[in-house]
Amino acid sequence: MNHDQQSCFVIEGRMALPYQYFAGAVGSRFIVALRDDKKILAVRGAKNGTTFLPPRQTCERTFESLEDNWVEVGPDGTVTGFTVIRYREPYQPQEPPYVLALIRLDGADAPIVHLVECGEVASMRVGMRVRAVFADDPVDNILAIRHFTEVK
Amino acid sequence: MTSRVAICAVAQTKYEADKWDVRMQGMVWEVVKQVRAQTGLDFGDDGIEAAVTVSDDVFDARTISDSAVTDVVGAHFRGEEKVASDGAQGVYYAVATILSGKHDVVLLAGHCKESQAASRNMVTHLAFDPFFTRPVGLDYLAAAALQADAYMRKTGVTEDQLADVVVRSRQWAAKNPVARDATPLTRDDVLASPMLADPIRESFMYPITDGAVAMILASEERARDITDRPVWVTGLGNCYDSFFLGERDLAGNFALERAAARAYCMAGIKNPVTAFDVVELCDQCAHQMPQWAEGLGLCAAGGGAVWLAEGGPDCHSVNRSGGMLAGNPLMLGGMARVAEAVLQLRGDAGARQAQGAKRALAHGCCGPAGQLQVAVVLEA
Amino acid sequence: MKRKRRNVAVIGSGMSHFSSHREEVNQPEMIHEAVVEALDDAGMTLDEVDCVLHGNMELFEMVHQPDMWHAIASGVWGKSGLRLTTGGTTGITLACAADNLVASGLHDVVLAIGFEKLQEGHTTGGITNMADPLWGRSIQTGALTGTTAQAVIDEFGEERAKHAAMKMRIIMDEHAMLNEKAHRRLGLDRQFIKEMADNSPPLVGELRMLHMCSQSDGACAVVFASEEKAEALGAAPAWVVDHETVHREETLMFSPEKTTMRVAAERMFTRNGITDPRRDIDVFEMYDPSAWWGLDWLREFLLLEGDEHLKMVENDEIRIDGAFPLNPSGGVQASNPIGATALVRVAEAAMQVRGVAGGHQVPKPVRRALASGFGGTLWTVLMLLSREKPVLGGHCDA
Amino acid sequence: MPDDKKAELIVSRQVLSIPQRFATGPIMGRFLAELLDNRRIMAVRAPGSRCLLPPREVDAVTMQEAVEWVEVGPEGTIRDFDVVYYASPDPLTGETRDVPYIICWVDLDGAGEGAPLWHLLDAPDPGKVRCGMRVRAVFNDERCGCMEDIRHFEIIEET
Repeated sequence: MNHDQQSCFVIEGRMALPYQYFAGAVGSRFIVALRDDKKILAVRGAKNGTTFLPPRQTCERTFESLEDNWVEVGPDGTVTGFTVIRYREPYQPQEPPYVLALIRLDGADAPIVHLVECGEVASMRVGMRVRAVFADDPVDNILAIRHFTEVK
Repeated sequence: MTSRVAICAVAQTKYEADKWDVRMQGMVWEVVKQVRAQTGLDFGDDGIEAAVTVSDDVFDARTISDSAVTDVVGAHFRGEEKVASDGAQGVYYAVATILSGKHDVVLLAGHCKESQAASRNMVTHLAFDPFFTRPVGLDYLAAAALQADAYMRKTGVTEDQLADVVVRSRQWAAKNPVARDATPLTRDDVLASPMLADPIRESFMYPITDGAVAMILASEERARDITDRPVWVTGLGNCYDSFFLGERDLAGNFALERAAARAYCMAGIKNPVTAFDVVELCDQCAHQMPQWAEGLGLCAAGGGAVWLAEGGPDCHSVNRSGGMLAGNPLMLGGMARVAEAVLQLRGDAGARQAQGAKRALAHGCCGPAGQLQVAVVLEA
Repeated sequence: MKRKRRNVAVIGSGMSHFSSHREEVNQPEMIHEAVVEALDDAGMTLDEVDCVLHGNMELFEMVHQPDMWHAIASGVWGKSGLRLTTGGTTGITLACAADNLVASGLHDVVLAIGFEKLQEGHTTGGITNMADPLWGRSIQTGALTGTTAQAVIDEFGEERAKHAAMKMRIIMDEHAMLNEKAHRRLGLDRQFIKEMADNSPPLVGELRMLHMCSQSDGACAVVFASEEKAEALGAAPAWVVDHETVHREETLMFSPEKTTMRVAAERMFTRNGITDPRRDIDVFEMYDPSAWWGLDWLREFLLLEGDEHLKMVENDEIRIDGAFPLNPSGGVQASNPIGATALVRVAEAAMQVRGVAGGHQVPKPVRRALASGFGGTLWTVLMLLSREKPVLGGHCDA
Repeated sequence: MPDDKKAELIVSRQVLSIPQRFATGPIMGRFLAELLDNRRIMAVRAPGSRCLLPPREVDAVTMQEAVEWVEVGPEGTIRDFDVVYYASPDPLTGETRDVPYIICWVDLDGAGEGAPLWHLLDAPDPGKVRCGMRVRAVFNDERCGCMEDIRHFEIIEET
């Protein structure tokens, strides 16, 4: 812009507001089972037998209701893809570097994104068999699984 | 389309890392002034009848962020509707308002100031749901990394090839006066840049950018009065994929193939490989250059590595602007692509001009790893 | 409209359950309720939808580009879509966009979805965030203001003004009692008008808690279809005749000669040959964020002068069985999921035209219905719907 | 699964916060600098048009750039006011203000009627505030180049 920069300055501020998110009945049932019983629950559609994880009320493609047909999946699964997070942000679940992977739990149709603790990140590979490690303290979200670790 | 819509004027600010000396309103006014000057149009029933704006409340840290720019887009006691998505979606909607018969002349103006937030990742992190995907720290960068990992494993695209995509982007950006980053880089420079999220290095990712874009769109009847070089929007398509990354074919192009098919059907394009003189695609990340090229049908599905090896980007005149890798703000990636395509088709692209360009393809995308895809066909 | 290319009809609508507490559903699940009901109402399946529009205010729930997450239940997967937001007017902007998209020929069936889950954020804080961070944000108090109340009091005297505003509030509540979807159904008793006007806790000036709209969680979905598609489905639709958007500058401070409400109404009525809106329009769903604004804007929208609008309230003309039914749904004072609210106005107006409003169906025949949206810095959007199919090209300016 | 567990509905409460750098641009920048350095309230206007206050780049009515600076106030007349009884958090700080407080729109002397300034009013008895009252801007001694450098407006006592 063609103007006098001497009049310009920058004011440090923030956007900050309180929020409260609700997981809903279906999400809550999943989280409570994870937190209290260390069980990973998914929902299975009747139309084509797809097992959805995270669980949800409905299939986005067929709109069939899914919420009543609960099945247990995992705790073991297979890594189908991964990245090593090396940049830092305040919302990250742990100090970088850490592995964020797509993990298909046994019994589920599609992978979820979660953390893998594997010692050296260089040892990560697709196809690795991993197992859920549950958090010691109660956590009310997907981090009730603290991370996955390699099954030797 | 039974009738056509023309883009009659485009203007872009210089894209910069930190426009610390201008409010978002100032950025928008700069480009609005330019498109008014290009067309001589004033606001009102005989001129610019209404505005479509593009912005995002979280990036602007402001509810109803279009209320901040109502003044500068001339919408005081007129219509202004905000598309809160990639700017190519703004083009989509502006075209619809004209094709419907509602308006003849519409101002489209988008802005995004990525430098305002402490980090772009803090903004895109908030696109994830609070219970399943936010807690593990996902943001658009992490999503792009998972996509890049999947895409490179599937197609065999190498890190060297991606480095060459970045080198090429800088070469073209040097010929684009509005490009944010035209510093020349060698392959070694690129490969020396720090790894952000494997396999994405810092230089593989589009830089933090501030800027604004404006266009004037008009009905076929009005366009002829406004400019002797109208650029016609002859095809449009968009499509959404699934939200959860694990439920998508991250290495594939489900949404883009459908978006492109819709646009090509409308424009009567049978073979996209030979259809375009210029292609501008939204490579927010280097691996997306070959991936989106597959999705747009410039090469076979899964053929991205071969396409790169055979000089596909030059053969198809892809991203002579430098592309998204040279720096556009997230919300305006597709809109800047459309703007560049217009400049090419008008013969106004200067040192990066593709001689005699008659038909162009512009691409936009939005959401984690391109969940929403947009294709726009433009013709001189 | 100048020369609308294709006729567009509202053929179905749906609303989620509206409440201040929707802990049992997450955001996409709540949206899904509205979408399923709208498709059922239209008698179609998801496969027949070409394009899905989405709108709300991001800072109310602090979800960036929420159309992405909501794709798991909005029906947009594999389809075209667009996200539009314009503050409180968002819902009716979506309706205008759906009309434009179908009329343009780009799509035959467009599903518009407005939503808000206000319980998940801080509504007044979220609205306050619309003020410029450098000058207004530390001063604004959301959408709460008592200046309109004071202006009405100054013009008509305290007793008459306060009585009319509370009467307006009570009529809205009487209507809400007829609408099982309405969020707040209070059962207010007319014989205590004065007590309520005096005793409801004050928010700002003479704007009291009872005058103000609710804070609701909810979603609304409306199906817009081309003439061909609408007629193939058989049922009588509500045709979109016209729409008008009037925004204004960033600040609220400058008072131009006319309000956006009056300007929008003048343009809409002139284009469509409406010379006496009270006669030519059979029902009006107004975005009335408070009883004071609803009262004041009645005069603006109907292009009235003097105290005509007060008389309409005092004489019960605006009741569902009156000469000019206003908000038979109970309006925004009853239910206000902000991003959905203005789309609810369109849905309700269309239901009246289609004759499917059930317990709150206006008893007289409804040929034409008007819906309004309010948002931003006193912005207005109007949409006119009719039972009779518009003649294309028949609504030219000139 | 036991029924009592089905009943628990999970909620996640959090404050979401993103640090921001708000650019003033040259116009708002000068306005704020004048408050800071000179305790002066400056408005802008396009040639021949109304004042804009706070100053902005463009006059929305004429679509002309506002390039002329005009000193206004510090005294003025109350155009309108609101007595606020509802406490809400300031989204810039997260802090909630004590109620009641008064916000006012002041037609500053020299600004005409198109540009009332929006600010806080300090009045001992909110019940006695009336439109048309004369008020004066009170500046803080410690200023930072922000709108709050004007602490509030106060009513000028009639003598």
